[in-house]
Amino acid sequence: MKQPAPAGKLRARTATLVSTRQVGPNILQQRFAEPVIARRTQAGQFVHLLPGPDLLFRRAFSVYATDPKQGTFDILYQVLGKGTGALARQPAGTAIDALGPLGNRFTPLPADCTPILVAGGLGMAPLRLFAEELLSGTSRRQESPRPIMLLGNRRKSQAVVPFGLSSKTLDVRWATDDGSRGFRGTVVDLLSAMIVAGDVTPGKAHVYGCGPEPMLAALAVLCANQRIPCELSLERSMPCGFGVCMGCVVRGRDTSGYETYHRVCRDGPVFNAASIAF
Amino acid sequence: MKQPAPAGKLRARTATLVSTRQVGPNILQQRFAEPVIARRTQAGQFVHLLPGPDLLFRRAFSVYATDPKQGTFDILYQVLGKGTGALARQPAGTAIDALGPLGNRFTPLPADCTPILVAGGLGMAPLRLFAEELLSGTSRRQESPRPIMLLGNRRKSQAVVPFGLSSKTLDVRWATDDGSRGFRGTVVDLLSAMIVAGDVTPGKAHVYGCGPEPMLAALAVLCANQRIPCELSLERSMPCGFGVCMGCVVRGRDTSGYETYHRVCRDGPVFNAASIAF
Amino acid sequence: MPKSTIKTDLTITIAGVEFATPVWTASGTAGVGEEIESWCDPKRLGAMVTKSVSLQPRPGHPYPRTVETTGGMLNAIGLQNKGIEAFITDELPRLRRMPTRVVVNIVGDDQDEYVQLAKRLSDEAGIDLLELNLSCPNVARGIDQGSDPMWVGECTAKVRAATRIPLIVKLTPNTNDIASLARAAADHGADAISAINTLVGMAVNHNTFKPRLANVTGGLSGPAIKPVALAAVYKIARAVKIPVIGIGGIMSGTDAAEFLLVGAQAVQVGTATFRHPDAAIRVAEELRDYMQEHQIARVGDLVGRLTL
Amino acid sequence: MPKSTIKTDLTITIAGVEFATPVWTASGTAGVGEEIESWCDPKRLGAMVTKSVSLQPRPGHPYPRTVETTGGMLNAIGLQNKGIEAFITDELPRLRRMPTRVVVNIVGDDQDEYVQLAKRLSDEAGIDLLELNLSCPNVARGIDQGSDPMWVGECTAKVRAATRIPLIVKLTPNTNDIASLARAAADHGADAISAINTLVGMAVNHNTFKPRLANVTGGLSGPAIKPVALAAVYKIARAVKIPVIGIGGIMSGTDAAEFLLVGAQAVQVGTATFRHPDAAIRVAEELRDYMQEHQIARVGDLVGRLTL
Ligand SMILES: Cc1cc2nc3c(=O)[nH]c(=O)nc-3n(C[C@H](O)[C@H](O)[C@H](O)COP(=O)(O)OP(=O)(O)OC[C@H]3O[C@@H](n4cnc5c(N)ncnc54)[C@H](O)[C@@H]3O)c2cc1C
Ligand SMILES: Cc1cc2nc3c(=O)[nH]c(=O)nc-3n(C[C@H](O)[C@H](O)[C@H](O)COP(=O)(O)OP(=O)(O)OC[C@H]3O[C@@H](n4cnc5c(N)ncnc54)[C@H](O)[C@@H]3O)c2cc1C
Ligand SMILES: Cc1cc2nc3c(=O)[nH]c(=O)nc-3n(C[C@H](O)[C@H](O)[C@H](O)COP(=O)(O)O)c2cc1C
Ligand SMILES: Cc1cc2nc3c(=O)[nH]c(=O)nc-3n(C[C@H](O)[C@H](O)[C@H](O)COP(=O)(O)O)c2cc1C
Ligand code: FES
Ligand code: FES
Repeated sequence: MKQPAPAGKLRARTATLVSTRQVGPNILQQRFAEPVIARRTQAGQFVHLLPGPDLLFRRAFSVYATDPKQGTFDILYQVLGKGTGALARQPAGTAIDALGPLGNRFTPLPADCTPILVAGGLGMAPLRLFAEELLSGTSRRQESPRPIMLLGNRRKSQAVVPFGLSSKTLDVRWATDDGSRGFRGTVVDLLSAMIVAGDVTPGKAHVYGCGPEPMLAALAVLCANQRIPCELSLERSMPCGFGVCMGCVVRGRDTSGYETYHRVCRDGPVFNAASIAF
Repeated sequence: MKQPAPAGKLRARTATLVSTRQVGPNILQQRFAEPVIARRTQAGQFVHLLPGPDLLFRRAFSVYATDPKQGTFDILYQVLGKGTGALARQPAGTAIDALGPLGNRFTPLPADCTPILVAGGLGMAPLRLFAEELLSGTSRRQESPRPIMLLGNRRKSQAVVPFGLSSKTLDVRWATDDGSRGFRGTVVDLLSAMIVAGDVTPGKAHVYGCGPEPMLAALAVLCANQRIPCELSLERSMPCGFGVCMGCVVRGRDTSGYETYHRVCRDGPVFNAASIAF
Repeated sequence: MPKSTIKTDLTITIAGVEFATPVWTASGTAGVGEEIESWCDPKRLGAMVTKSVSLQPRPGHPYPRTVETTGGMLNAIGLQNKGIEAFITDELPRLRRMPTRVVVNIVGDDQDEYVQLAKRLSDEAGIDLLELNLSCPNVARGIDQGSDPMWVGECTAKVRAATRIPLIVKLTPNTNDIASLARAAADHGADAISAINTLVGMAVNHNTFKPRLANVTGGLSGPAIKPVALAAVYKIARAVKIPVIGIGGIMSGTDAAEFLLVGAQAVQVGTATFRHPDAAIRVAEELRDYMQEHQIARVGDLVGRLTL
Repeated sequence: MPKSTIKTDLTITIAGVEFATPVWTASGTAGVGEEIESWCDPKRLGAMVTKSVSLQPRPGHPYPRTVETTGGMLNAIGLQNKGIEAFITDELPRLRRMPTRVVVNIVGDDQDEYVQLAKRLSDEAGIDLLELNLSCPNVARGIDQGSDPMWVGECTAKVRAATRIPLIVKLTPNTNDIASLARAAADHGADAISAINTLVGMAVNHNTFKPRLANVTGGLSGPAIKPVALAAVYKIARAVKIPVIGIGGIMSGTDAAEFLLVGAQAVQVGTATFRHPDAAIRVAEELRDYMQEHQIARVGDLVGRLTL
């Protein structure tokens, strides 16, 4: 799942903030103009942004949407701390130093499989882009089964509707911890229920997950038990984002089954669930 | 010249930025609303402002003007580095954490003496307030001689006209290094020329100076030679501004003539020129 | 955050002395009491720690004495002070009347000077603790002495023998093994350890090619050094049984809490006071809020609560 | 600023090896060449210094391994690397082809391991210098050894005897006397000194009561430590005659200039690379601008120019 060696030199790019939209409680969708990132990004990849001059480190954001024609890309985030706080305060027109696209992508799947995209909270961001890829046929033929997207949140109030997707072509189902929207329970519980109900045929499904780590760990166990191939997109604090600091590691197994630390920024962020030791 | 012990507890105040006016090349006059500072400040005293949350230290500014009725005070500064840069960027309405008024004041003088205010560049700021005090009679009786203000600058383009003073009651004279406005030479040269010309009678004059240190040192020498009483307002980098860090020192002599370090923030900023060892 | 659901108790006891809060001022950053008193109510300070006092008056270093650096500052004040006799005459009477604990910080050129200072102060009433500054990096030889465990042990023992006032030994971080210094002090009679003093540092004006401090090198303090201070306190607290007082870059109540979690019984606030004259009181209030939030009633319950 | 009035020469020579610029990458902050090569043209780097290589593979410490602190960062990577044999097979061939100088940084548990590493690398072509990391604070005993001048001298002497590749000895700042460490290395055959490595530090999550690093303590780097690094380089440069390579918090060309002014012949850029992958090249370009502005033709003319 290594990212192919980049053709030519990489360099930091200047992404211009186009717009900031509030799409949930403290949750923003921001659009940036930067044609190369807009054109090159594949679902699962991230951008590494310098939110302001006073911060030492960049912050990583999954690319949520791209518009290669307009030359823009979007991110989706919750305002949490210094980095997101600084980004949130920038006015439209601000030039943001951006590295990207970085990391690898979700792997396109065999044509006869149903892709099941399992998102916990804002883990929805890269999966939304993947859904779009699947639907637009970049990664998948037209006659393939309809992708399913499971969206989990604590409460209905926190549920962000994925931007610009049509539920006609995508089977979207919701889960909330308190049952305030859709299934009551976690998305992993929902997937489990769907398997039990026969809605999902393990041999004919492929799972893609992104969200909080406990959710991903549960998803990995479920998929391993059901023998469903599963790819997960992980998150780590990322000082560099391009593989030199060894800070962003996750414990896993190498191809020979040896325990090793993978770098999430460069060996991932998308991993085969079986290669991760949660 | 010690500041009298404050009656009651001191505390940081919230000064609201009212307006920012550009009055010269990179030179700003800012007005803040804070009634207590507006009312209490006497000429020579300064405010210690926290220009923004990311800076460790405050920056000191001489109070340039006050309007006790409106409850505002003004400062005058050149945008130089981090602190002034941050202040300059603040929009009107910003709440700035302010300590003040701090430090001592220029001493009111015997009624029959001509006050000569000698300013180098933005050293004009506290002297403008002092001129106003002199003219309004707070420090001086109506029948006293007309105060003289000497304003020195490199070039005409850098010369800031003191805000809101009438040249009817104040004898303002200019000096520039290149002769582009007024006398050609420094303000100290100008004062020297005035003494030679008999415009100033040493026994009947009092000098008040503020500006770059080499200028103050020259002024101190001239006044000592001519036996003109002289008070100088000094500047130092000031971590605390209220006397605890011992960072802002100037070498001088104590009352018994012993060499010692004075704290500019608390023993000054206004000193009898004779007590400073330049 | 729920409003005051529990009653919080910030008092702590060190060397038999009770302190209203575990947040004190740090030596050299709150003068000798006079200036700070106008800005913060002494009753709300855990203790007032004086600027270092020496046997003879010291003029201090020339200006410039301070530089702002990224996240911190350098100082090379040079221990300017009027000497012990002037301190006793001019400052101590007012300090004694302040409704807070008084910690007098002393500094000497050699062990004998520390002994003389301690003896001289033993004659005076109103001193709750002595703090031995064995760590000021600005004065020649200061570093070498204070970073030698043997010297620290000897000096502590001699001062211990010379006075009945409880002793805090303040340590330098300019060492490879601060725990050994702490052990030496504890083994020779110190009642408490305080750490850290400043790290040796330097700044250069690249336009003038000159050092930014007249003394060339100085001491680094402020938030930049908080990680170094936390590691030092953590190591000391595991090395000795006597109380540890944490110092270094404390700007907020949560900073103070972090020091308590790694094992400090109290903290001192230094550089932060330059930014906010009442910083020590603010830190104590924020610490109280933090205790409320975490439903911790007694501040002592935070001490050493770090979970590994 | 006038446009290119003078021709600037950034080349420097250390231990007989010429470097295109005095700005190198720092060990552990630019990987083993592969990753950084896509972001900056190696021809424009003074040298590429590899992450520390050990005899046996090391897994490194668990996550979390880094924390952002005020003005800096902590790391506890735990020297993760594939070991010398994998390094020679997998990394060295590409490094060797890179059009820049290659400095291989080695780390051992004891003197014998350093000797074995140096011997093993002596068989390989394409290594311009070895850098001995005697200073990593994250590995048990690392500190104690590297802050003992005797041990540093012995280790340097043994490695010196084992290889003909020029040696840089990289020193720890976790000491009271870095000049003695430098003298020990210089007296026992080091060709150059590099300093500083990271300061021991720690961070605590006050909400979870847990250390923010899995390894509890880590190494502090970044702009926060620049003053400490400058003081160290200043002292070392006055203590030894061999070249000094300055490291610590360098983010810009003027930062680099400050290190040269206090006596460094070259600098390494570490943490800054995480922010800007091409930081070392930017620093070199800014240094060139600075030389233009000050009309300094040869970068060597800046070295030690500090005016006291
Ligand atoms: C590959 C990758 C993709 C990412 N994509 C997104 C995305 O699409 N949307 C998004 O909102 N964030 C995303 N993140 C997380 C993002 O990079 C920031 O770490 C996070 O937004 C917090 O940044 P901050 O500067 O605001 O918080 P900080 O000031 O760094 O920290 C504030 C608080 O947030 C906590 N925190 C720090 N990092 C994280 C984290 N990774 N997750 C949760 N809490 C954290 C801290 O412990 C602290 O309590 C991604 C991270 C990675 C590695
Ligand atoms: C009592 C007192 C009164 C003052 N009154 C005024 C005033 O009325 N108007 C005004 O503009 N400034 C005044 N100052 C200076 C002011 O406090 C700031 O130091 C100055 O504006 C630079 O701040 P900065 O944060 O922008 O620069 P910094 O980021 O601190 O430094 C930027 C550059 O300015 C230089 N610099 C720093 N301090 C000074 C200084 N004191 N004088 C000149 N250069 C300096 C630095 O060396 C550096 O090169 C006063 C200082 C004192 C102590
Ligand atoms: C300007 C200044 C002066 C200081 N003077 C002394 C002193 O006289 N004696 C002493 O023991 N420590 C002195 N210190 C060290 C502080 O007490 C404290 O240990 C150090 O600054 C770290 O804490 P901080 O980061 O909160 O400032 C001084 C520190 C500063 C910044
Ligand atoms: C993440 C990280 C990993 C490091 N790994 C090593 C290492 O393997 N070997 C080494 O000698 N120094 C290592 N260092 C220290 C740096 O080379 C450098 O000495 C230090 O970070 C100070 O420079 P800086 O402030 O520019 O980062 C590492 C530093 C960081 C931040
Ligand atoms: S963030 Fe640096 S290696 Fe991944
Ligand atoms: S600025 Fe601190 S004593 Fe004057």
